[in-house]
Amino acid sequence: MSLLKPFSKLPNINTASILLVESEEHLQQSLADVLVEESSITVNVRLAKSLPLPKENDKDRPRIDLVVFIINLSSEQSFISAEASLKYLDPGYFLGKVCFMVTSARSAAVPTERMDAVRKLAASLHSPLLFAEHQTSEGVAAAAERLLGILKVSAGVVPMTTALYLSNLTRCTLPTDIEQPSFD
Amino acid sequence: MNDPGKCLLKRVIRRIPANMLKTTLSHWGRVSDAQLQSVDFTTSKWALTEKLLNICEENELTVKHVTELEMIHVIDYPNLGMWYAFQLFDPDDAAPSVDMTQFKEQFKFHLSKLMRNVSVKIKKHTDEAIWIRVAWGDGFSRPNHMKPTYVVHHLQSSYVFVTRLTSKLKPLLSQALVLSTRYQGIKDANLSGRNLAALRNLLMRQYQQVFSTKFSTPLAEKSENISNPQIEREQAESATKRHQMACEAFGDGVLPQLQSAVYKLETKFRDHNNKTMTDREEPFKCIVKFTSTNLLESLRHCASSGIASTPVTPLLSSVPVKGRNYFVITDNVPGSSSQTNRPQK
Amino acid sequence: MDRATTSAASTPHRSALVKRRSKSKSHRQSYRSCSGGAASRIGLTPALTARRLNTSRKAPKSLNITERVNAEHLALLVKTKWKLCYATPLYQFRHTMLKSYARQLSAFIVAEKQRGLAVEVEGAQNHFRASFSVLQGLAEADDPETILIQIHSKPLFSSSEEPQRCVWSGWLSCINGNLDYLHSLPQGFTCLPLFGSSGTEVLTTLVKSWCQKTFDCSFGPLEINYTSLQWFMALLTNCHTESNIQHLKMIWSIPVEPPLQVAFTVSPQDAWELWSSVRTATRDLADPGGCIDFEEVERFTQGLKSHFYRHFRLDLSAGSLKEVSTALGGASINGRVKISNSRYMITTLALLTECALLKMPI
Amino acid sequence: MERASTKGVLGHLSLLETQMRSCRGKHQQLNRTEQLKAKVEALCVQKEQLKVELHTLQRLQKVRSTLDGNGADDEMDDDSENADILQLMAKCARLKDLLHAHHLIGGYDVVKTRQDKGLCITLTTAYEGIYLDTYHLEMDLSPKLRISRHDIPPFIPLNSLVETTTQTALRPFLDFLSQHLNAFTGRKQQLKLVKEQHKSVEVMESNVLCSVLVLLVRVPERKLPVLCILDYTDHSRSLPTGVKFECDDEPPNFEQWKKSCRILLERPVHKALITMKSLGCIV
Repeated sequence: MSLLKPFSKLPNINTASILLVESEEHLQQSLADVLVEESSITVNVRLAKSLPLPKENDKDRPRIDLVVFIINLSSEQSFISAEASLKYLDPGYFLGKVCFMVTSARSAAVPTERMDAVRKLAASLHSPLLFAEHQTSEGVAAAAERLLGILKVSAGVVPMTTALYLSNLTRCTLPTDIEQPSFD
Repeated sequence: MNDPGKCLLKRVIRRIPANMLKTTLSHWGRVSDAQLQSVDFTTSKWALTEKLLNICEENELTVKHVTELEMIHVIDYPNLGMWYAFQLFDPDDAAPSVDMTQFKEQFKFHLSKLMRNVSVKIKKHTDEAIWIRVAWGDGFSRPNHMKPTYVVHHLQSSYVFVTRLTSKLKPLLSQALVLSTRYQGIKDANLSGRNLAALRNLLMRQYQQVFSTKFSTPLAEKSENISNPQIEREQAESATKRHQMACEAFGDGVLPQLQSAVYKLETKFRDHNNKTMTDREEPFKCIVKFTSTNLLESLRHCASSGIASTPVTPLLSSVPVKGRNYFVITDNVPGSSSQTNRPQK
Repeated sequence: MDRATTSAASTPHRSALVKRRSKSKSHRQSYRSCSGGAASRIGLTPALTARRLNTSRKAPKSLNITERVNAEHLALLVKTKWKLCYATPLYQFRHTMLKSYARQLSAFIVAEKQRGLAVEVEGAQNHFRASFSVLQGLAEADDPETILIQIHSKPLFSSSEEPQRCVWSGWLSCINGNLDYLHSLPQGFTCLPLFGSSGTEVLTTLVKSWCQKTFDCSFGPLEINYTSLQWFMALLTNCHTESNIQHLKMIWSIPVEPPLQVAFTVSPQDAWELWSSVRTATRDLADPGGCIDFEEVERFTQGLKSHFYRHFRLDLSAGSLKEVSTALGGASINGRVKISNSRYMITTLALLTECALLKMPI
Repeated sequence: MERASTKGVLGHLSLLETQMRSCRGKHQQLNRTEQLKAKVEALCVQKEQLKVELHTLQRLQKVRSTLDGNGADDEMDDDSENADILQLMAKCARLKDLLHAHHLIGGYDVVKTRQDKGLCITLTTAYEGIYLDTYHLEMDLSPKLRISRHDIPPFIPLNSLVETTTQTALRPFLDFLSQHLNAFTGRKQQLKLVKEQHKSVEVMESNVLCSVLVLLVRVPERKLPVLCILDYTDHSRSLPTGVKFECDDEPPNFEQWKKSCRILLERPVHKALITMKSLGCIV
């Protein structure tokens, strides 16, 4: 089983590469277009529908500094396919090099149980959970800005901080009473 | 002009869009150019109708002439309801040589034999399509021109398209069609939709199908072109394979506009984690109806985006392949292909 | 607003209940302080944020409420398709002052009309009369009685003796709402969270703005999300043994270009047999009144989806469920509901009340 | 980028962010030399591959020459184990050339599809040296030879063609089908040319299969209108099988009509009309 390893390759200077995993393959494209405009470091963006990644382009794939799972809450399959992709990641990634991005969280049609499931998953993996608004360009720009912040840290270009340290601050936590039986 | 003629004319004028009214009337040829000039087409439809009514009175036009006008309009704007496709089968040897005049006489002769007062108007359109307008009158009353049936047929092609036909009158029309085209029988082609051209293109295969040919032209690549070297799609190859299979199943480019497909499923329930239902004898009866503004393009996008798995299941791909959008699926035929399959594959 | 202080002031005769709750509250406080989680810093009041739809509920008993509810009201409830909204608790609402509310609302509508607000309903209507009445027989134990609001009017040029037609009707109700929440409300507040309306949008907004002014409450659209729709499907299918549901119809929408809609209609007997096959063995099927829990509901939907997938190789969970309907009633995601059989009125309204209560601001 | 609609702290925050982003957007020049080095490397690899291919082709040519001229193949026995591979490759190359030849003479191409479980046949039709429509036929090989998909119009009786030719013999069926399609395209093209070149001749009637053609021609004397009816009952040929003339009053001279009939039977209709005009049979 081809595990994606965080430290299997040498990083090249002043570049950071990010892997966006989204089964709808919709938001990841617009995010990528914004991310590559970043000028302070060269950002390589790899887009994938799900993991595992095909072996043939293993050799020319740069070292991935951050893996982002984009989950669209309005479709059940989006969460299931993201969860299924997790087992193809080397445990080393879960030290601050994985983050979850959720879209259409505000749409009322989304059942709260699905939101809880994503929150529990992110909390159990100690990784941050970001919310994005994917329909407007401002929403995409803001989401890209947040990802860029985490990417720079996990690529090690930000002095005095590491991915693990940042993830401790930003990791998703569960409200304590979520476990309690609801209502009567 | 009698009353039916008047109200038919009112309805036709109301239906023809204002900007098309002048050309349609000149195309009709029953109104002289001078009279056409005298009509001010910018006024309200109500005033226009009154003016045209007077002109028709002047030219002593009868309801028959007005039906010609309606026919010209319907040929330009055919999508005024649901069109149903029928298929003639087992042609006898004289069928290939039936020509327009023969067909016209035979059809009128047979139909009037089957039902006394019925008014039939047959017109050949430039694209070799024969348009038939039938106004039915039951036993005693005169033909009702307000509820005509329209029939479109290409000679020597075995397909007939019908709209606004009541089930009571269907056997009469079928009989007349069979006798006048010298085929043995006619049956429902299980294809219906609101867009006549789409049904015809689908059955006459006049849309861009995709085959893997020796010099395969590159398929219209999906919208995003990754110009930026820094963005790399990991599973690009499997995405193009999915897109290729989707186009092979449903066709490329703009597809005929079907609105819906209906599947009547009467197959056994099979689910590995539900033993009780799987052992059940009787079939699990349900009806699935897909609807969209352009069904074939929606299904193609399902396949290319991976929502529907590829290769596409024969149930979905047989809509374009067999030119049908109504299926009854049962278990007795292996691979649950449709039970009422037609002799012509 | 720390909840602990106000609840003590609730009416004395429920003291037994109060004692039980205070013990569990202290336990929760201790647990929260030791975890020191980020939650406490952000000031979430834990008790209410965790409210989720019940994960198990009683199966709908076919209650013959025809003699409890007056026939004319019941007929109205059954034949109309209602648009749902949630309403926050009403302040100083008195069931005794319905007459004056009716007068105030009529005056309000006529005043709005004078101010040129387009109020015409199928042609100019000049004379509006609102009426408030209590819809007896629906409320359960502690629920406040349901209120029915109707607006009658006469077309402008109609003769005087022509009867006034009902152009708009709506109701505010609470059917076995959550006792904790009802009791936690401070004095003077009545909780009627579920608001159903049918009639022109203009009149609906008028009634809402009048309520907001008079009872200092606020309204909002009540969507029925995927979980509630699944509950609807299971509850309605479960009633098949008593009254025939004739069909179980689901409408899914698939996010493709152009958007695709799938209408999946299952024959009643097959739907019921699938439903009873997923009920866990422990339930004896003979007693349909037993408790249903959400795993069974999910297995039921999963069974339907896998049957669909086996034929079309298309996973419905990539799309979203938009509408569920049977002969006994149906619900759609944008908050439209039709209850076409009075026997299951109570259960349906109870489920909807629960959805509405979830929307209550803390 | 001023937006009045966002009020409050969050709106202001994102406003500041967008301003900050737009001011630092200068584009950084990618390192030029790295690009060139990568290109050089790729070219070397390609050169290597081409050399190997050339070598195998030469060996193949040698084997083909021995295979065709079945000359002495003793010098091949030194590396016998890739001798049979080369034999196979030679056979395969020959088959490919045959298929290519078929393509050139307007026959058809055959391509394997769906991991060799299917065949896709492309039938190109041409008339008077111009390539016109191409039709495709996808057939399943597994269980038995069956047409799974095609884009041949329904008035070409595909099923009766399949039944008449035996199931296994694919080539005669394809030849027969290709003949039918070419005839149909030929008739359609002739009709198009008649409409373009002969304004004086009016096409009264034809049908989708172009198996019936009714023309209105004028006889020079007194511009008498004459109906000329051409029947193409044999759908595998693009020449009519029967020609009839209908005229209101009796035809002026019978001899000329017989000559016109013969011309119409032997020559494509648009050319026949030209000769009839030059002979003065029609205007």
